[in-house]
Amino acid sequence: MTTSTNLVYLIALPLFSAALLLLLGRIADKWGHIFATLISGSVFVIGVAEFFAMQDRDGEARAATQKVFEWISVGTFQVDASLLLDQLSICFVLLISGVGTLIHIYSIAYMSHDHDRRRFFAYLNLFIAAMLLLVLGDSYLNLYVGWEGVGLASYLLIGFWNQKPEYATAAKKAFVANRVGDLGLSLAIMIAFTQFGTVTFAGVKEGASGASAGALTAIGAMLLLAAAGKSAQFPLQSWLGDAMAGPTPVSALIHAATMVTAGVYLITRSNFIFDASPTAQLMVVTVGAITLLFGALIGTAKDDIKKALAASTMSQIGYMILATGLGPVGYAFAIMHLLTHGFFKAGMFLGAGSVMHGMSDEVNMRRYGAIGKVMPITAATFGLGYLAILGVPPFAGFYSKDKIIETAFNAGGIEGILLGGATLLGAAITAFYMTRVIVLTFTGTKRWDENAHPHESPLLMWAPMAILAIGSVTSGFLLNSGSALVNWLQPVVNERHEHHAEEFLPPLVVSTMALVVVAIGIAFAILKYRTVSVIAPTDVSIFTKAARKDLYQDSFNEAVLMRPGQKLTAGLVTTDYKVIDGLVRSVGWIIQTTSSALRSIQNGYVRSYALIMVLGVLTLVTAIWMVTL
Amino acid sequence: MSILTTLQLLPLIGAIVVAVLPVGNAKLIKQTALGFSLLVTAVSLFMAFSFKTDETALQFTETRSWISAFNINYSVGIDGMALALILMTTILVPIVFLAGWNESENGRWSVKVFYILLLILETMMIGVFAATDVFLFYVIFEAMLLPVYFLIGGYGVGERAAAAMKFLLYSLFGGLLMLAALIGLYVISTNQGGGTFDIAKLSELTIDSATQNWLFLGFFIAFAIKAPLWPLHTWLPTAAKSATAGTSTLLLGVLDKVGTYGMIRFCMNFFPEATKTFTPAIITLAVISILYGAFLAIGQKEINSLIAFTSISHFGFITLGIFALTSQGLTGAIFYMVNHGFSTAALFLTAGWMIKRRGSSNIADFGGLQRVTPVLAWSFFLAGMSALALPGLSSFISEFLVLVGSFAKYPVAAILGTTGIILAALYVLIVVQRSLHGETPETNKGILDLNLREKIAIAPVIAVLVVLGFYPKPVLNAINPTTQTIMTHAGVSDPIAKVAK
Amino acid sequence: MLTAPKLDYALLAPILIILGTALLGVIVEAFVKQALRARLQLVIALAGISIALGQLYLVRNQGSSIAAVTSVSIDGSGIFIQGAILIFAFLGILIIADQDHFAPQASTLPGSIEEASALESGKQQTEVFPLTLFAVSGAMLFPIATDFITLFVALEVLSLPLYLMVGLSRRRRLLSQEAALKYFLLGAYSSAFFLFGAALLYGYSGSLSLNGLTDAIRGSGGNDVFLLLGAAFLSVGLLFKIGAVPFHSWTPDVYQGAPTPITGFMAAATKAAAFGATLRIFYIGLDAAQVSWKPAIAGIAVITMIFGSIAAISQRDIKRMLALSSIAHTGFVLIAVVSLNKSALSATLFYLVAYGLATIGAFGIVTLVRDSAGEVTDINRWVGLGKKSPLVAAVFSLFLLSFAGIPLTSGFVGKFAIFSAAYESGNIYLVVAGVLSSAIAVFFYLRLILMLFFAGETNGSVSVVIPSVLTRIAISISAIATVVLGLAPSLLLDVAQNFAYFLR
Amino acid sequence: MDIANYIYLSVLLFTIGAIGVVIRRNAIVVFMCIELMLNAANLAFVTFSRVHGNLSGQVASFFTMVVAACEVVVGLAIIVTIYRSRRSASVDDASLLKR
Repeated sequence: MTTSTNLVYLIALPLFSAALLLLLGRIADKWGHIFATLISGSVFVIGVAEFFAMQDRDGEARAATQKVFEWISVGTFQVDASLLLDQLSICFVLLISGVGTLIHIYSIAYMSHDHDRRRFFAYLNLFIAAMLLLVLGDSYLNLYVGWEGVGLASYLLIGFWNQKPEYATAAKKAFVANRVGDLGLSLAIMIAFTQFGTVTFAGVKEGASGASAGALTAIGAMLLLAAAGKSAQFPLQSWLGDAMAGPTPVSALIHAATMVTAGVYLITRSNFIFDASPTAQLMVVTVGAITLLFGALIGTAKDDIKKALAASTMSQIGYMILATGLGPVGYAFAIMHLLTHGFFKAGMFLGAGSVMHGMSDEVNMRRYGAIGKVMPITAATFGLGYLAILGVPPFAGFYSKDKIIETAFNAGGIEGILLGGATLLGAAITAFYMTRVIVLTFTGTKRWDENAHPHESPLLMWAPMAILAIGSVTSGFLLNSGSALVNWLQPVVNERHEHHAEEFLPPLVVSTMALVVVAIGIAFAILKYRTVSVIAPTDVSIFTKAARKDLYQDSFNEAVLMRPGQKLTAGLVTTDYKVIDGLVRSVGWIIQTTSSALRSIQNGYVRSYALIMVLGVLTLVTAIWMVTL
Repeated sequence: MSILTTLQLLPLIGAIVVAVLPVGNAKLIKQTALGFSLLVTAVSLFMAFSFKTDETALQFTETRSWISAFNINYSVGIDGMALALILMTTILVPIVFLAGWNESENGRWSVKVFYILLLILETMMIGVFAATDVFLFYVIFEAMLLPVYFLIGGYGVGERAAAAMKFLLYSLFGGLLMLAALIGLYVISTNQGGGTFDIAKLSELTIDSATQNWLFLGFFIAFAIKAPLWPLHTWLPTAAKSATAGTSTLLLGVLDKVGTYGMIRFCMNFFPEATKTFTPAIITLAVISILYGAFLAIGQKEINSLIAFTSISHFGFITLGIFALTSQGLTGAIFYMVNHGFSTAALFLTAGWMIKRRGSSNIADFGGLQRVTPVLAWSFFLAGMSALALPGLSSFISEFLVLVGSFAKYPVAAILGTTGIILAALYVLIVVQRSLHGETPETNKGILDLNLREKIAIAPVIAVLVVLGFYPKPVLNAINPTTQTIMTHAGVSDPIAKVAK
Repeated sequence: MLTAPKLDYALLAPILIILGTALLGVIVEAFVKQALRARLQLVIALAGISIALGQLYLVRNQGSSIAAVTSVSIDGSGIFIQGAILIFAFLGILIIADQDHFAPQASTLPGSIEEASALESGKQQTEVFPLTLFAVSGAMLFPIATDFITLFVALEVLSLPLYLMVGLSRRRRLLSQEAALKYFLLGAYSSAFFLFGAALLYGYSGSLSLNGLTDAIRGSGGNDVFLLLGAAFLSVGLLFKIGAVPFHSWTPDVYQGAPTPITGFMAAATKAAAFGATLRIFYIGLDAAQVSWKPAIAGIAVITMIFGSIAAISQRDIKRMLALSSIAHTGFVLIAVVSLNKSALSATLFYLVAYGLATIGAFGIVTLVRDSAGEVTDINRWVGLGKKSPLVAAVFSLFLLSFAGIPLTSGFVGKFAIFSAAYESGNIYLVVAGVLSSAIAVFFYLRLILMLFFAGETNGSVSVVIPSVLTRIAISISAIATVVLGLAPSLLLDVAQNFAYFLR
Repeated sequence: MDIANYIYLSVLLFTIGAIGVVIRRNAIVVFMCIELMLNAANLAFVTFSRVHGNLSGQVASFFTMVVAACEVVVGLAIIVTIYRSRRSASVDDASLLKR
């Protein structure tokens, strides 16, 4: 371990810039976006510098820590505000600050007409600070702060145009769904503390080997719940589609490249828990497999370009989660896919944003068509991303996705076949829906209004797209050459280089199978979307209907959680008034009534007063008599 | 004379000074009151800086005989817990003055009476935490109800008289039970070598378990009414609905803390055995409070009662932390008290401004405020975030400590309590969405944003929440010795991690 | 050869002074001319009380059980209660001095021409002053009397003037006379019980003195039928005077019907005197037989507290409400009677003073709230008084808070002292009952405060008269005492502790 | 004659008086019943005096007589006043003060 003094700036700079921009208010309108972009850029520069510094160090010394201050110290519960930059976190730091900076630049142009651009940039920097804290924290609790921090930033950005009620609702939904995940993270931390007496990654790792299987599974399950919330995995995935209410750069940065992949980070970071608990791993792969198909299926029916991409994101993260559940071999591939995905998905989102920018914020792909001709650069960068996500060699996805498919098959037995099958099927559907997006948007006949005047976006927008496109093309190859990433991450994810039982299928076969199913998917899509109607057809198959409705997840939530919840709330409100307060009031009523009754005894007649006295005397005598005898 | 006595006398002198000022000169009265309250803040800060956090003994003690017949003394002294709560009080009071600069003007009585009542209340609020004589504590505990009663009844809105009455009846009922228990305790001390009301001496009595149980209940019910624990909570929403924002702030922020403070200071200290006996039941009630308060908060249509119900939920957390009896739980609970004070202050004050501007407290009447009043909206939003314990704000630390501390001993309770964070997100975000987001209706377009005075009032509250969120150490350091003393006295220690390092 | 019994005149002087002053008052009433009479009566009465008080102060530490052979025992409690009664009398007289409350000529027919002319000509009879003093002398004798004859005589000397005073009201005379009749009949009825009880006890012990009674009980074991019946009947007379349930029925009617200044004086002084006697009889006369009577009296204490508190809630007349409140307070003090220890005794002494002062003050304030037809006692018409006359309402609220036992008032300290004495004696259930009934009682006191201050419309026809200087002094003294005894109860509590003893 | 009989008589008289107060309406009669009760007590005093062989009881009965006489004075005054005002001596008519 190396001690560093610079790490804190990674977080402090964006955080303070965000605070500054928010506090200064309108005064900073003129220069806020530039300032924020510069800050983001400088964070990237620090990140790169740290990366190179890290490379210069060897083995154990590569990881750097910095204790900023003593945060919480109560009894044995000791948590420092400490940062840890190791091989895993540096990947994220670079991704976040790199893609983040590109998106800052893009947003300068994209948001140029927005009255509140400064606020937007403040939120972006707030997000970057929180996200960096998430990946840099050296303990679960520090991670948790970042975890909720990105949730907040995401909430603010989804609801950036919260004057539209449905946008505000989407933001709220995202926050609440995330909170369900946070519940998992909280509980995981509590269990960890009770088990190990510490919540630092190092401490938990040290203790994990001695803990009971039950405890580890519980922690693992709770961490998975957390990951599911943040990474839009089944069953908490429903918020992501609605989250597209945010400005498109946000969708690119937060809801595609970085924040939603935090779950993958969390599981990878907690590899020592999952590696020790096969049950937890099984849960992880199950969730991953379900989500990757779930997302893919939803993607096939979405007409809103951003929602289609969001579904794709969900699905791709499903791949990553699945990979993390496959044990030590999977982590590196999950991270690799995460990084490549960061490039191509961000690129595609920015492309989508560019199209919307040109099309006066139209998002319905059925109203696009033949945009490739008027927006060549956008089409090209988007196309490169498309090839990457499909896994066409030598584009990035080919390296990262095929590895996951391969590893899934290699899990062995029925499990291997099921998981492998799922990933292959996912790849096919991915090919279908991505082709659909391309066909609907860039090729075919133009279906846009006369009023729309699509045009290529300005340099500030296309340059970041181009850079990301380059990443989409090259990143896979670079990360994979000589198992660069696998080796780099080895100290963190602890792969012991054991030889896996046996390869279920040789890599070549897997790649071929993958390409074949992808080709089928493409072909199917092209055939199906030779002609496109502007109005979405209603006489569609039951599957399409289901996919359009997000496979009824929202309806399910509404029926099972929301409605009963509302009933419960209403019921409790009534109970509170009628029963609890009612009891108190009835005590009052009883006393009042008794009082009135007593009052009527006082009838004003001397004789009855005397009678009461006589009765009193008799009672008194009897009482004394009885006590004495 | 101890600095604590000075601290209590200052607001009282302030009240007297205000009393002799001319009734007509509202501005002078307000300025004088504010001046005195700021002076109190300064003195209390001075006291805080001279407080030694490494000592477990009470500090700044002073004892004078008061009612010799019963060996009752005016005796004061503070430990870390009391210091934290006193500081919270002295900081909140000037903020309340500043925030509610005009709320005294539509009352039944003059501005002058309002400030006299508030200053007297401040004296009592300091005294109640400083008292180390149970009788003195009790007297203030009961007497401080009256200023609040008159503040609600005289300056509140809506069904203020009924609300004031309900508040007072509930509290007095609890107080009387406590009186019975208090007398019991005194008589027991008389039988064991000299009647006393000194907290330290009383905590060393040996009491048989049956008696302990009864006395414990006497104290506990009083405190459970004060820091409303389900099902003794129904007075709070009514009171909050009718009181002015400032009164609500002090009522929920400070006065109700006396309940949870009392649970720690008296229930646990005097009756360790009974504490253990009742812990399961109390933990259950605490969890019910957490969830029940949250659900009811979600179901409220009126902003002040919503805040009240969130507080019920939060008091559930505090109680859970206290009775978990682990150092995290206890420290968390004490820290929670402080945070809740500021957090509720932020909520009530911002909500109060919203209500004042809109002329209605129905959530449905708001909407779109983010666009017209960004600063107000932000303040309200941050207050809400604090209520849902967002990490980075101080309430997160305390809530988490409470949960982590109770999880070790009462996992089920802690898990149920943790689900409260989802409900918290709902109740905060729903009100935030309804009041701040969406299109701005015509009725709300003319609403003005915060003026400088209001900004100055809210800024320190938010600053405290943020600063303590990042750097809670000074407060935690002050509280930790208290926690340790209590745990040692109760004879419990933290559960040991299953997998030793 | 008969020798005259030796009397310790110094110790008896306070009573004798009051009696003498009363007689002087009668003479003044007969011979001094109309114009001077009222003022002279007032001066004489106040002077007499002051001198008596001074004399009492001088002899305060010289207890003696043979001051008048064995008839009286002038001891700590006796002196303390005598002092309290004198103070109540002083304050009472100050309020009584406002002759507007009294019928100019009580013998005239209500609504008759004679009455009208007496009113017009200002022919105000002032017999109320000597009557008060006679009552005071009886009240002073009652708590120190140690034989049944003296007790009975004192009881009657205390009661007879009061019966008359109750009927003296200037307004609503029918009610006033009715109150007098009820008070008289029921009072005489209870006296008969008292006397018969005394006869039975005499039959049991062969002695009229309390000491003789104790000796007899100690000797025999104390389950003789005469003893038990006698104790029960004797208690009836006492319980009637203090207004304990079920011998309370007269209280609301009489409190309501009597002229308000008399109500205040009566509530404070009678209660103090009767409790003084009750304590003495139970503490030194019947204590040996406590097993027999304690549960019954404790039961009465509980019923009395709860009855008073509950019944007061639905009252619409302020004087009736205060009457029922006084019944509840009787219950509290009865707790001390059954506690039978020194702390209970000193607690009672304190309580009686605190309660008495607040009561005189409270009724004093009732005298101020009037409309054209005189005092307004309908609670609903007190609504909004706080707006109209904040000071009066505030002081009244202070008394109410003291009755309710809110801390920082004298009432709280009294209640605390009594409860702790009860707890000490092991009667924890009485403490619980006391606490619960306090909780109920708090409700109507607070509701009244609420009506004074918070209720909506003010009542136009009701006004607060500007109190005369004397009334103002009386109310002020009561209010100040209520606060001071709440803040620094040691001032009186220590005294009460020193005086809390009985001489046999 | 057995001395107990005097006691029985006294108790009987007292009971008659006590019941009379409850059942009779005329204030004068009610008052007379009370006097009867007092005299029952007197009888008891005198009897017991005899039993115990001391004079205290007899002295007590003298005192009682005197006091009873005073009571009559006061009582009649009140009753007469009431009668003059109401033209009725029925105690049931005087029932304005209630509840």
